[in-house]
Amino acid sequence: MREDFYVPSGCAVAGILNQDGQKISGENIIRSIATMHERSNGLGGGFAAYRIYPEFTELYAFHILYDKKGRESEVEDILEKKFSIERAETIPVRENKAINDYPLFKRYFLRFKGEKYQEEDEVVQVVMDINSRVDDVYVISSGKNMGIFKGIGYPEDIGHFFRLEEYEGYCWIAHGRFPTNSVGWWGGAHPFGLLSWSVVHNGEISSYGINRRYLQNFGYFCNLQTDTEVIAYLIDLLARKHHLPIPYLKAALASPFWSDIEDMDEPERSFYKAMRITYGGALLNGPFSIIVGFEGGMFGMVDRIKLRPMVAGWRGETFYLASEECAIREISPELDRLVPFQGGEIIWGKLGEKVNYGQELAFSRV
Amino acid sequence: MAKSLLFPEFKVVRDENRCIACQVCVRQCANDVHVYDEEDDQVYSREENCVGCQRCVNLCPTNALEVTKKEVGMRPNANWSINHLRNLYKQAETGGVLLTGMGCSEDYPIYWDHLLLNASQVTNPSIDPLREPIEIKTFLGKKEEFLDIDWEENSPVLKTKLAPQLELNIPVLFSAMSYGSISYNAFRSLAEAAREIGTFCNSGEGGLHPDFYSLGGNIIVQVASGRFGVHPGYLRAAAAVEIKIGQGAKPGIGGHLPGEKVSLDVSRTRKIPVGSDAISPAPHHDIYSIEDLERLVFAIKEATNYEKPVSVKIAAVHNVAAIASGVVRAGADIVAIDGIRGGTGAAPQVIRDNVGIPIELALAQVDERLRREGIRQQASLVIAGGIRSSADVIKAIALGADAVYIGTAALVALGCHLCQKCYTGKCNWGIATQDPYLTKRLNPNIGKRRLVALLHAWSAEIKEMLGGMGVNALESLRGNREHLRAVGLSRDEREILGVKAAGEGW
Amino acid sequence: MNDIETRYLLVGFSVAGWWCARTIRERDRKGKIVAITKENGIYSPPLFTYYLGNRVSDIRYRPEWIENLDLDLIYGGEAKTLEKENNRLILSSGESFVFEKALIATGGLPVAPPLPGKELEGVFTFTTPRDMQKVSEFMKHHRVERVTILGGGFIGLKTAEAFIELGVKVTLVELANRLLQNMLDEKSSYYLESALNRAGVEVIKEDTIVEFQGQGGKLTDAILKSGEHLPSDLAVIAIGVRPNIDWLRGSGIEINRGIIVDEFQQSQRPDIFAAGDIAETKNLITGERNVVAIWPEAVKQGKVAGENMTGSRVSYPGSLPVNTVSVGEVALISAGLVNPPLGDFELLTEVTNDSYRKLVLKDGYLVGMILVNKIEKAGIYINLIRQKVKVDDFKDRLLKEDFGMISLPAEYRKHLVEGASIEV
Amino acid sequence: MKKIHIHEEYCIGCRLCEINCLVKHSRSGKIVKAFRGEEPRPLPRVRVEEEGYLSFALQCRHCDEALCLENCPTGAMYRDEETQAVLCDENKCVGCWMCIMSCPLGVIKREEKTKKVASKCDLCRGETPVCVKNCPNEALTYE
Repeated sequence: MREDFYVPSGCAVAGILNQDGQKISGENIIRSIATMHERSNGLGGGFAAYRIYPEFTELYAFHILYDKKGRESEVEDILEKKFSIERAETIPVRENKAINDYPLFKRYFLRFKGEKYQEEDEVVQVVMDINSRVDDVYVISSGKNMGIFKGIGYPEDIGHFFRLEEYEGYCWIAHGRFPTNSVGWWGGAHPFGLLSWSVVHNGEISSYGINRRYLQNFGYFCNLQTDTEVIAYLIDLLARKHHLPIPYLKAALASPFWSDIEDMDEPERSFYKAMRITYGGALLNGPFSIIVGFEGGMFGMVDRIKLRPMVAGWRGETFYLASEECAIREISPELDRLVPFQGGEIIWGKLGEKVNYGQELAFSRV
Repeated sequence: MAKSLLFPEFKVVRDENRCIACQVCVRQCANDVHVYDEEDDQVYSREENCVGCQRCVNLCPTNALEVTKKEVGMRPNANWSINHLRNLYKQAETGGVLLTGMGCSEDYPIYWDHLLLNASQVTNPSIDPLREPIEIKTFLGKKEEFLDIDWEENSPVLKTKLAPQLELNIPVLFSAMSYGSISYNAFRSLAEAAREIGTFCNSGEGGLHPDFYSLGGNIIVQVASGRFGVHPGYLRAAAAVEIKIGQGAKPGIGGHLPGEKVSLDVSRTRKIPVGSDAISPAPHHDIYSIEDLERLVFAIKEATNYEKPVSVKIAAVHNVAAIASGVVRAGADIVAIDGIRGGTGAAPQVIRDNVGIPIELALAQVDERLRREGIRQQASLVIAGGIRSSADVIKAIALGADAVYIGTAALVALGCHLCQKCYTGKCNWGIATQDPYLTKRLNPNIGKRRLVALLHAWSAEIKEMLGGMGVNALESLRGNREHLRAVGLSRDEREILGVKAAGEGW
Repeated sequence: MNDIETRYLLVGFSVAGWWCARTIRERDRKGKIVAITKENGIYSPPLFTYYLGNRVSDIRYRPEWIENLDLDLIYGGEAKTLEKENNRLILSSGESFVFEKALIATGGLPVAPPLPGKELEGVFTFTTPRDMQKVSEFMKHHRVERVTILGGGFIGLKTAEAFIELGVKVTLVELANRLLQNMLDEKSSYYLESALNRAGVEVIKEDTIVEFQGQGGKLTDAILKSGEHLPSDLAVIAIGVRPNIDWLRGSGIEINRGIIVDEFQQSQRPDIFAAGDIAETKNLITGERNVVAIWPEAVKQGKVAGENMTGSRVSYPGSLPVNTVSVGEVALISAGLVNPPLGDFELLTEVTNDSYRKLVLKDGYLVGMILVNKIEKAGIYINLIRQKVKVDDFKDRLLKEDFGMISLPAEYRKHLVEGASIEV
Repeated sequence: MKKIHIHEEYCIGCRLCEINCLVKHSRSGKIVKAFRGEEPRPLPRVRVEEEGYLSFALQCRHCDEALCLENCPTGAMYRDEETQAVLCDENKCVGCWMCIMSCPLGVIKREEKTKKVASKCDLCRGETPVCVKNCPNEALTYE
């Protein structure tokens, strides 16, 4: 049943990034996403937090969801092929009346012991193995010094359930879900993660079928049957493996129209033309606005003709993204700047860089 | 001489109250069906000659004519159909292989008609092509896995040299139809329409008439087993080169252009003597294996300085997926697959109607196989064989095709009435003939206009359907079988097509 | 009286003058044109017989166009003297004109031999509107049942045509042994003659009228050389016309049968041109100089003269005699050399019981033609003659039923069909 | 001035131009009637010429320098002001056949009985000529 699971969502998204690296309590992001309560329906909420495990910065923090108990050993055998498990623990939760029936969440702090030169590919491989080979078990986050917390319920309830007010990170992204075609399930909630990527997504990817088959060419297999998953993998493929700088992800994921490309000057024209010819299968179609977190920053992107809402705001060194302005004003009533997204636009912020207010698209490496 | 047992296939009904004996029908029928009797000032019919091409019906100024199927008053027999009987009589008289034209007309399942498209509701807005751009531009050719880009500038600079691409404004090309099998005017109509629309036509194995070199930028030239009219200039004149291995209408069979169709011009174009039959061998006698194919592919790439995509056209046969994979690995930039309903100017009827598999199944299998092998990027997939409408086109794209070839559909736009007599060279519509009296009947200005109109209509419909699915770029539908659902198909067929049953959600 | 000055002076204003004026106006919108005619209007001579035969009621030529031509028209003016030294013309009325360029197109005069009794009432010539008026006046006041026409030439036949229409008994007297000997061969003359007979015309050949007799000054009989008496209520002397050139003696203009002009219709006095029935031109085929007094040549010559008077240089290819006559239901058209002298001429003929066609070829070119009844393609043949198109390659098709444009050389055909105009 | 252009390479020799011209200039204007009812059968003013596989429809070219008009002694032949067509005024025509004699294309026909010019293309008096309108292959165009 779960294999045929696909959840196009309405949803709310929000994100906070302090570009100076100041820690922010989870309480803020919970308040922010909670203001958009109406955009979710209690069938899913989740969060991704960065640099929340300062004592394990060198280790991979795997958050693993056990929908059925008693699969630990099977999973740990797979883990130990590539890692030494430095620490394994159940993720502390606090039951509340909204959330009382829930699966087991464990987190493992892992030291990689495989081939260094292809470390990340091997980590990805482990994630793919567990997700595809072990029934009812899912790696929900697999990056260093970050973690994803998600489940069935309104995001604020999920947040408190995972006691996020007790965590501090310089970057948070959150998701409140409104699944339309099916009951939510814990694994299907957002964010989706791979390595340190985390993605929350409001929308429906009508190109899902081809994006998924396109990814097969590169060894990505989608088991969670959701469009958010393909977004995460596409970003990993383009940004990590093909070294595409964040600002230029749009050249593939939300590429300009041919007519706009024709109007460009060289060398842009041949760049965008070649990108579109080459990455046709990676083009994300249909309505979406997404927020992507990663080690070192955060960006938001909307589809080519902006069929879903998203705004970006700045206050001092803090960069905000949300489906609705209110979610930002809730935690930062005063803003230096607030801009709505244009179709196909990417707005990003990076740790250690001064805020760009979404203005220039000057190249810089991730 | 023994009386023939053949019965007329068609009935010519002439309304005497309307007939004015103007003899337009007499003058227009190349089969001498209509005869004018001066004495009675009346026109009579020889029905046995009628092929049902409807030319006379179309031109009769008083609508006095009707050509209908002639009922044969024999006891109905489920096993011994009229067609079987007719063929038996014919063969008992001629002792020969029965020839025919056009594509398979047997009643095999047409999977396009069992595939339904998706549309957006609520959760995902459909897009209005009148207000938002919907893009159907298509590039054919090998695609890179990733690009080498110089990021050091303040704007990225592309370093990878892309493999040669064909740029199409609509994912529809005109199938290989040689000058010889079709008339000069028919070919001109296709070539000029291709140029105006921004797509391509295909020379077939007939060489390229000097007049068409100027249109070479929109022509794919074929290298077939007969090698007719193949020379370096021919290859260089074209936008791409296609090696023809097989044809859906006659897999495993060579080509045969009857001498009657080899006029002076045709002979010049094909570089063969006037009036001599043009016979293409069944196989290329320099291709007995996949590695031989690779040789030819690269020989052509060398000859064209690696500036033109090389396509390889094969017929859809049982093992097509594996064969296609081999073709891709042999270096083809484009794989063209022609299904059992693919057309022809002349083929043995028994082959046309009994050999090969439907293109839908072949396409689904080839696309899936290439993806599983991770080589789908390395070649574009163009399919042919019985594409009848924009719906067929978009379904083919969703199944995984990059573009489709249309042959019969284009000829119908030019006036073809599917009489299946192409091989006689007596096409009353001036399409499949070289008889100067008949070829005049196709005015290429009209032909071009009609083809342009047809493809214009199709691209509008394709955009409507895409918009309905909430997709504003064709590449997002290509191979996206989530947008297809099957009705009335067995589980096996659905699995082969890789399409869920109608009613199943995501 | 002081001179009237004009840029263009047209002396005589029938068809040649008319088309000359029109051509001048196309080239020169402003230049003053004075046109002088001795008539009191502008007439179309071929209509006289049709008027007589009640086929038309108006004999004026394209009156609707006259004002567009913007002319100073002088009616009833008779040219008397053209000064030898100056470009000055004087009328018998004494009016005088000084011109830059002049066209002389005073046409022809009927040839009227000094026959006894020709002054009798009822004896006419038939070339001018006045003749026509007189005849029809006469017809109004007298019963005319028997008409005798002297001359089986073109005018004679046209006149006969008219009287036939009126249902009058016509006798035609021709000195030669056949009718229209210049424009027909024997066979076609025969067709014509039998058509006339069928129409009730009596044709007397190899004879002529030597005297007219009458009572009380009115015609009663025409007496033939053979002695035969032809009772006649009316007689027409129609043995031809000659160029009206007498008044030009002493003008220094070179005259032979008519005014001698070069291919530009220019007399040897450079400012003076001539066209129509008075001009002596080269024959298109034979190259002989003669006066071809027919409408189509008058138009062409008038136009060529007009062109050249306005300073362009357009030449006249040469005259081609063409004629058409119809009697009853028989229609004849002839052109060019129809009775070739012995020598290397090739004749193509087709004879049926109601039609006759004859083409004359020389060195592969068409030089003459006679059509009886099947006349639709006359224009094609005549144009082949005019344009000197070699017909050798398709001469076997010339007389075929389906002969037409399609039988002609492609370039020539397409030039005719698509070409903006057919050059004259 | 708009002219009828002849594209012989596309003429298919069907003669629909003749048929439609005949009907257009018939008394009834109805095709079956024109062919079966009207005596004498009206004449088409366009003629299809054929030789081998070559064929084309030919009708009056309405020449700029129209010899038929120049040589018409009665003024029956005239040029229509707005269509620029060369037309024949039947009331003025006396049947002298000067026009037939002058037409280098031989496209003027005569009516023996009434001694009038019987058929001469009138460009359908301004509307798109029916020979053009009904040519199935655009071998005749009007531009």
